[in-house]
Amino acid sequence: MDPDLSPDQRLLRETTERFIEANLPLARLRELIDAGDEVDPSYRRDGAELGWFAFLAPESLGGGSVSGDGVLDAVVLAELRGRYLQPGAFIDTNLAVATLAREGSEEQRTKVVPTLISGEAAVAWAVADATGDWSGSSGVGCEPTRGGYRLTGRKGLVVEARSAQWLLVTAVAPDGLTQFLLPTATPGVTVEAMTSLDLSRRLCEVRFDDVEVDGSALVGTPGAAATAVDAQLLLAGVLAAAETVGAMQYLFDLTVQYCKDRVAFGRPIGSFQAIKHQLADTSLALEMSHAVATGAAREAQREGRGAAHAASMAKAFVGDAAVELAHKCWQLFGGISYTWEHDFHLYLRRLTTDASLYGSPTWHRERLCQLAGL
Amino acid sequence: MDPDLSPDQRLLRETTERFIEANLPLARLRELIDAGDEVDPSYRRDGAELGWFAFLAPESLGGGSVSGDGVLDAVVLAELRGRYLQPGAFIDTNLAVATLAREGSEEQRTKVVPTLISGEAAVAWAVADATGDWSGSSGVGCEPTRGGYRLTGRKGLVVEARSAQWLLVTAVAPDGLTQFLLPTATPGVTVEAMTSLDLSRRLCEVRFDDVEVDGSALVGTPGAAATAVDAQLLLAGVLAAAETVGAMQYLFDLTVQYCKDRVAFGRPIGSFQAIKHQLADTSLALEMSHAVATGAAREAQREGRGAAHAASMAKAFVGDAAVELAHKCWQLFGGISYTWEHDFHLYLRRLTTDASLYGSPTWHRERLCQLAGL
Amino acid sequence: MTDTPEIEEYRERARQWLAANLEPRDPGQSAHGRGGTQQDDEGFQAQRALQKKLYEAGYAGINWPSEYGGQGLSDAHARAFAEEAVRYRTPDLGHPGGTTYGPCGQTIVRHGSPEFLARHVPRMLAGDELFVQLFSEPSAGSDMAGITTRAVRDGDKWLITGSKIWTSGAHQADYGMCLARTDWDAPKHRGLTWFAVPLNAKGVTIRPIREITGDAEFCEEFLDEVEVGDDDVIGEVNKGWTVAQTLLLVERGAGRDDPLHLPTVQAADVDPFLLDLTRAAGRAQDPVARQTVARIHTADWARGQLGQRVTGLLKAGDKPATGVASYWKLAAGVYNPERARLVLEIGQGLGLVWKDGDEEGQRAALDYLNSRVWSIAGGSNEMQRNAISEQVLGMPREPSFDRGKPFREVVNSARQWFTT
Amino acid sequence: MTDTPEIEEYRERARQWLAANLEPRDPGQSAHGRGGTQQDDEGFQAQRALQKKLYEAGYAGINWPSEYGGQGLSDAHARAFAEEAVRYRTPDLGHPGGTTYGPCGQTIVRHGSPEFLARHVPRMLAGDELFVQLFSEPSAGSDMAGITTRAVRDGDKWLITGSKIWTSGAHQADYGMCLARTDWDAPKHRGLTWFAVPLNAKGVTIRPIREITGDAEFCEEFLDEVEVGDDDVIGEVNKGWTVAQTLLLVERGAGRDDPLHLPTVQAADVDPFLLDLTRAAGRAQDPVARQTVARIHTADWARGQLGQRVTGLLKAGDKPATGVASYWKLAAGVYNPERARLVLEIGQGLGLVWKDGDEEGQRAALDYLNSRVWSIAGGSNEMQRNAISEQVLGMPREPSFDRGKPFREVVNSARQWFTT
Repeated sequence: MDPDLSPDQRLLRETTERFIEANLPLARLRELIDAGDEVDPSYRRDGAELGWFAFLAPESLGGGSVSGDGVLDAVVLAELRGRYLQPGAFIDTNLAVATLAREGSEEQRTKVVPTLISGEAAVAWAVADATGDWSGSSGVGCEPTRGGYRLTGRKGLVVEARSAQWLLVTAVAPDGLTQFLLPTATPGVTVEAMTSLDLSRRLCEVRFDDVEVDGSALVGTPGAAATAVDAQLLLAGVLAAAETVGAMQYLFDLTVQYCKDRVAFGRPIGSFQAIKHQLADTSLALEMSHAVATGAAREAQREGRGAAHAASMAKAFVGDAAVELAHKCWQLFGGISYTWEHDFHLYLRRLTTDASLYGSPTWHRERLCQLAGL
Repeated sequence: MDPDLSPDQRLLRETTERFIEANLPLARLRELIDAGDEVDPSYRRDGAELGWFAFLAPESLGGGSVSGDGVLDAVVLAELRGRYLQPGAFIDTNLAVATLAREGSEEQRTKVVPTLISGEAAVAWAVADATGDWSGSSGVGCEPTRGGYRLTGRKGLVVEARSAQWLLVTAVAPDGLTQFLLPTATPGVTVEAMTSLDLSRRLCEVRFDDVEVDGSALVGTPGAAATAVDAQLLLAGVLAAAETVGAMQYLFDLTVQYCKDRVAFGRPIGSFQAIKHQLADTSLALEMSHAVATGAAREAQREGRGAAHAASMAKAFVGDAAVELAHKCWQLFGGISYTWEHDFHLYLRRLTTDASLYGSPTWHRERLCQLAGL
Repeated sequence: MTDTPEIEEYRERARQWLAANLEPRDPGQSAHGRGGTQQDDEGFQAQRALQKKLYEAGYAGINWPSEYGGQGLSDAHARAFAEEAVRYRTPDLGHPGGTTYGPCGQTIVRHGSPEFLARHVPRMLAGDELFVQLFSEPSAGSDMAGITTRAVRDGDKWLITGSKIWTSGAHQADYGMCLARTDWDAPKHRGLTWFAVPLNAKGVTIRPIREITGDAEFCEEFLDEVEVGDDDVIGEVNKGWTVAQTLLLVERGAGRDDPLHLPTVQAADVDPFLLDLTRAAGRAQDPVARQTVARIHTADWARGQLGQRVTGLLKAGDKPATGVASYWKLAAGVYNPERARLVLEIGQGLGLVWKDGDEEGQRAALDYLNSRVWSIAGGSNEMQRNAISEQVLGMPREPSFDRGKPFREVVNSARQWFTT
Repeated sequence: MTDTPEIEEYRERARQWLAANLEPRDPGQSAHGRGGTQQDDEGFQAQRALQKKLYEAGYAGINWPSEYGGQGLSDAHARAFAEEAVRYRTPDLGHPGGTTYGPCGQTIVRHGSPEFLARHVPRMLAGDELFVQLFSEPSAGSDMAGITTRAVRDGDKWLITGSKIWTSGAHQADYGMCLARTDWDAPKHRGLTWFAVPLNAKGVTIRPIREITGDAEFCEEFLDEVEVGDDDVIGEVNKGWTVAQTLLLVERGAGRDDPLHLPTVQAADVDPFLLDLTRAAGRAQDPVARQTVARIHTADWARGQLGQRVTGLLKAGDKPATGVASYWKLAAGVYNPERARLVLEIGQGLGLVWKDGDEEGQRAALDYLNSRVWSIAGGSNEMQRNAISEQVLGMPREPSFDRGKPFREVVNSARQWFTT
């Protein structure tokens, strides 16, 4: 957690934590997983009342932040959502709200955005191809037709598309990146929930079989979506890094406690120097992860010239640190980590998946070099 | 050391170790370093009497191995030479002997090779460019002239070229890789010894300013040297990995003893579990380094279909492990490692340089993928 | 190797008996394997019946002592029969069969009293009594002697209370070979005793453990004042650690060639799954992915080479064998998780998600979830590092805080580490 | 911050004095720095003379006690003078100056007897007596209290014998502030005493240490029955550890804002040397090298961000400050060597070899050789990990094998670790 949170942000955090503990704690999440169910839509609507989808929209559209710094507020939530492995299209809906508020059509701004802010509807961002390219420049192409556009291809790793009402699609048009907002139920669109290493969220494949849309589905100027996509990637990087850090902290706290409680050879295992040093190294990586997640959020908030760099660095650093932390904790838990009933594996699965979603560390490092002009 | 050495090889090892201890132990090497001197040519001639440059030549040319397995014998020597940080163009001369014996001209086979085997002359292989590409395909080009060839360009990281009488040059001709054997003193050739991180050897830059050579300098068929270059790279990889492992073992033994002797907080530092575990991890990496160096040598000896793969893997694995080992030992030695008079830094410098000479780990990994058809 | 005339004759008789009595096996079909645990009760009973058939014909326990129902023949006889039996469907008693004729049975034969052996071993060989180990406990993993399951004297009986874990196939077995603490005032290793506990006894509860992968291969057992007698003791009272050492030796593959099943990869043969995955991810020409592929293959090959080196070092014999063997184990414990991580990195999206039922698709994920078995089970990485450092490199042993002390005191003093 | 009228007046007087008495400094020219150690004797004497000029004018020891030659003024006065003096050439007494007016002087003022202070402090301020620390020993690094230099009673004198190391500028200094063991029957921390040792005394040998880079910045001192008196004791006999703690606090930058000088890198600004090197190595378009460049820049930036976070955590104050500060130190100790290695990897050939005299060319190599200073000096990585684990995460302390025992016994029993 950022030690510099404002009192308002601390309150937001406490309220949301109480909400999650009451509505979707880990025990309830496990029930959903075992039953193969998804969380009830009321969960999203009730979360929305706490402001979950409002922080990045202007007040004129019903949005507004707690602290005046919408990104930092969203980061507070993201960290908590990661901590408790919350499902749902939180990141995508928020970045869609930001993009639609900025450059959506009148209809999108005034009709769609309010339903997103209220939690009535959610958006999944179809941007990556199946092999983890998050630039938007592969997977789905679109060509102009008489009445609008035809979309063809498939996108992978679309987060929670099955429970979303809208898809924000980044497609390649002959003249460049173009974005569309279309209902998940559009004819020709098939959303398939994949089986996943991660059990806490649904990752989907979305197929577009000659999907015909008219011009009203366009977001922004055709062929000129690159700037919007950059902004979305930036937000996604910042929020995803914060979610990951939240989950890392929870898992680490659990592990530290275990090292104090577990006795072997007549001593708590946390008294063995080799274990202590593993914990210290992991703790350093975790503190640095907090630091870069916060640093990237601040850069994003102030829209500094290094904001995109910082988001990519945070996503890359945290992604690597998350998997490393999960493995260190795995080793320290020993045999108990192999049981389904212990929460460890839920975090291992989530953290490992987090590292790749919204761009793997490798992908973001390459992006950083491009941003830096190398 | 390979636990499976034959009695003959053990004898070779003992003899050579005694020779090195008598002629060029670390203390004497330090004197040379401080004085900026090079070892006397008699060192090479005396070493040659022990067979140092004979193992890879057929008996018809005055060569011959101890065990019947020339590569394995050369590896025994290489490991010892690494252990005692010996200077000199051991690897290059040996691989030149092998190439010349196989495809040299009559003159090269019968006039030059015997002087190499006797230690009268040495060869430095000019193959890499200044940025560490060891394929031979950059740095120096050659074009046919009326009387022979004209060589132009520069090669870097040429080991001990200043004390060598011959250069084996891998150059790019219009029709492919072409190799030449020419005297270091050829007009237009400039050998410059560089300052180096490594203090135990001279690494040189060799410039070719419109160097005119006639056809007698050719080694093998013009434009068709790729196979010979592959064979040289294979041998260089095997021997260089063995040299590195020898130096690793010496440094590690020194460190293990230090951890037993050094007392802090009332106990030998080797009794602290964190130190013990660092030593154990390093020991594993060292045993694996021995294992791959030996494995690659055996593949090379039997000319198996995986010989080139194994050489590249050994060079890559050992290169990474060497630098890691040097750093682990560095940390364990603590303050004393910062003194010039402690041998540690000589090994750090050599091991770090070893990792890049004859192809860095990265370079060899890419080569492995090419060999594997990826 | 050629048979002696005696073995040749034995082999010929076995061949005839097998042809007359067992069903032939299709080539490629597994004779043994993990099938046992997957069988329903009826199927498992049929396997027991098949074992009885072998026993009654004199083909069970061929090299076990004849006074306890074995045939008292040589290892060569046993090997000859096994070679012939490969082409037939032999009994598949799953994990309980493995432990009964492996670690449990072989340990019992060496340590059991004549009365115990006479009572149990013939029934083991006949398939009527299958034994599993009740050794590990939730609170005693790496510290194997630190178990707290207790056996308390009650008249001429013992009452056993505690819990055991990581038992394979307990629900199909008849007996648990169970380690319990019988003297709390003795040091850790000196107050332990082994018992044969009937698994259908009152007070025994067996619960399958759902694992990280979702499968349930292992069980957990709860013992609540389970009554056993003096004649159920295996070995001597309070000398159970000696018995345990035999068990561990057999379990760790004493005598086997390659106890850790390390891959021995040829230098030129990159794992095809790895190449396929790299191509499927569209990264065959990506230099970063190529580096990773090369790293993985190099480590795969290096581990095989390490195996050969360790074998050579063991033969040379100038360093303690358990320490040298730890290199193998530690390499598995370190490289398996690293490899699984790198494979996921290459796959990026692939390996994280797959279509339901696509077994190939989920392979990277399953390998990942299983990747720390060797880092933890059978002596964690930390234990191997201690062994290498102390036994091979000669560093001092870890200072001990439980040796020599009454175990009762050890348990209490562990709680004081945070108050002093 | 605006000055009070008193300070304003003081500042004005200082400004006039400076203009009249000191030479102006060219912009960009360093006023202080490591120049002292590089100066020849004559140059160094000139710097001492300059210090005396300041002292005589009342501008040395502005905020030091007036009874010992200081001016007895406030920190604000001292700061005002320093701010004005920035534009002039002030005395550069190199390392000995740094220790005399820093750790040694500040510790002496707090612990010295009035007689000791009266005798030495005015001379220190006048530049006549420069003090260096004689603390570290070849055999006592991380275990700072484990020193074995001994001071033995000889009539009313003390004879000091032992060796000290890692002293900067000892050959230019006048006194060593030297820690010695005066009671071998007391526990480690309780038998230590500080002495002021004249460095030109009989029995003192000063030898420069040639370092890994070939430079000689530090010295080693050998003391062979060096005679000092009771009035050379700093603080109390056998209570030297209390004094040492003050010294360490001052040395570790108590009160300074950024004691470790961690880089605070802007997210958009990649180290230009790194970019130049990558291009010079012809690897700007090599995806593998690009990954490495990105890793380095990410770590550079992340360490700056960590600095901000640690500052925040220290302000929040809910975890012990020394433990929290260890994050900073450990990050330096871990990332500096890693960074230096990665830079060499990018450069491949470059960084390993360069033309004689090409300073830019050897930068990667020199950075590499210096890269473990922070991993080892001032508390090794291992010490920082202990601190984080114990003080922040609440793990138990390392079991101690030397606390409470007579130090004589500690030294003996350390030898028994391999025999028990």
